[in-house]
Amino acid sequence: MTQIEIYLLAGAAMFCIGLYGLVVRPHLLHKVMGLNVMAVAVFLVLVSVARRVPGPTPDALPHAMVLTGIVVSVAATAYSLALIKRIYTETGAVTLQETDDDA
Amino acid sequence: MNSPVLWLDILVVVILILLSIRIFSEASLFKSVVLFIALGLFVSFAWVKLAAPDIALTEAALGAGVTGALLLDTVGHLRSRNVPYSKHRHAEDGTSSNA
Amino acid sequence: MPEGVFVGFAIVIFITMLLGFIRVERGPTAADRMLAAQLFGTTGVALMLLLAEAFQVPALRDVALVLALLAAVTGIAFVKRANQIQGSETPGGTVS
Amino acid sequence: MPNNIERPRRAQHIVAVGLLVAVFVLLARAVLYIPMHDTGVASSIQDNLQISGVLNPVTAVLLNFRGYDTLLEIAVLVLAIIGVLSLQREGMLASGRLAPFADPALSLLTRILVPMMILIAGYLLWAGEKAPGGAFQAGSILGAAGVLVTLSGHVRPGWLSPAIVKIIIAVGFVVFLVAAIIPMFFDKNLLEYPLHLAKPLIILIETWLTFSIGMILVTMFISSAAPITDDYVRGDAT
Repeated sequence: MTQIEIYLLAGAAMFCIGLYGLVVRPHLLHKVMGLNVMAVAVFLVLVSVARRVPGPTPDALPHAMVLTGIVVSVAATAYSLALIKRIYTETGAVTLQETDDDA
Repeated sequence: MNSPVLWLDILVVVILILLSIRIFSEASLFKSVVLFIALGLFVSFAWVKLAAPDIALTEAALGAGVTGALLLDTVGHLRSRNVPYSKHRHAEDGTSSNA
Repeated sequence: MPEGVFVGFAIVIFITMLLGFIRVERGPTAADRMLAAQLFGTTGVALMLLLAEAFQVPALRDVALVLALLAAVTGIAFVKRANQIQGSETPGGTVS
Repeated sequence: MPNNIERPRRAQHIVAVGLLVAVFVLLARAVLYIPMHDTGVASSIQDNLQISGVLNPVTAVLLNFRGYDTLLEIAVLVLAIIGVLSLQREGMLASGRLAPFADPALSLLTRILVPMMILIAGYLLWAGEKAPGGAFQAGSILGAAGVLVTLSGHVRPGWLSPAIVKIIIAVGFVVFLVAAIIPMFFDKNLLEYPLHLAKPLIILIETWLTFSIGMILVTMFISSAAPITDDYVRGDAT
């Protein structure tokens, strides 16, 4: 198993774990963290693919894309967190389940 | 193949996966957030191992600084339930929260 | 040869870092868990510096610098936000 | 505490985990089938590095070869901050007064850390031309410095009015957009900088981007962390 394959498989696994957090866990903060873990997984795959070129310096194009992606995912996280706080102050709920008033 | 460098890779990857499982198997919200902050740190080691110091730098700055602060602030906000605005502000002063 | 030495040290430091997870898991207070996360940050500085030597990547010293400066921000955010507000809700002033 | 949320029912849970394992198997197959041959992109970046104006390939890709990606990324950041601000009451940015400056230890820490953060941000911006670094890293550190100042309870200085905050938020995008469009008036493509101006243009854009990104991150923190007003607490009595 090469180094690239290790990280590629880790990316696939973390993507599924993040998806679990996004789909299964009801709390909105868990869903935001799930999205972030999925983003990290995608970045892992992209950066491992950047190492496929021969030589010590990897491909700079995926690196630039991941850099862009990290900043955008932080912006999306900040906006989601602001939305969660607004939902909480308006309704007192921290989930999207309608029956779960007491959350 | 069995070089110590590859062992470091395997160690990092195992920790990343275990950490992400723990984040979502955890009942306590605060614990999840702490584990998520830890994940940000360990991911920056993965970037180092993948020869991407640019990304490690960004991850260290954003993960350790801004995202952690935002998440912790949200946890604090979600805990501050039924605290009226005036008390809310006093609690933040730390001056008259017992009044 | 020197590379192997640095990588060996890096693995040892990495394992000591993992001991911090005991505190994260067992708590008992939120401050214990948060301090363990801070420990990852400070140990991470040492690890980054070792890896900078091991792989001959000077840029990792910048990463260590940034980590050292910014690890404090999360800790302060915890003290001022996540912990403080909770203190007005439960008398113990701690979250678990 | 909002943690006593009912866990999903056991059968549903098992089905969900089973599906996710299936997704993992498919994804693992997919990622292992990614072709591992050299596509030539990396070498063409290396070959054209001397005409990009900078020596760090990542910076060259971000601000020159694929500048439109970065331009749109800044647009996304500006949109996100508009979204965050629109979730606040009007004037929330103006009433950014926070708790008085009380804690001496935090005061000392802030006084030591913030100047160093600004210094490091400047250094990373400068280093980004030939080493890892650049506007995003420098901007993140400026943003973290602003978060630190906010958390330590400093009141926003008087000259930093909401209008000026909004101008700083927008200035990076505007400068980048102008620099991107001007070549089109000289029969060139979007973002096709003249060769001899590439380096000063990139440094100019990056400098303004640093300020913008820093201000965007701080404002995201301040405006979503601003104390809630009295009439916000209504409906909280469940």
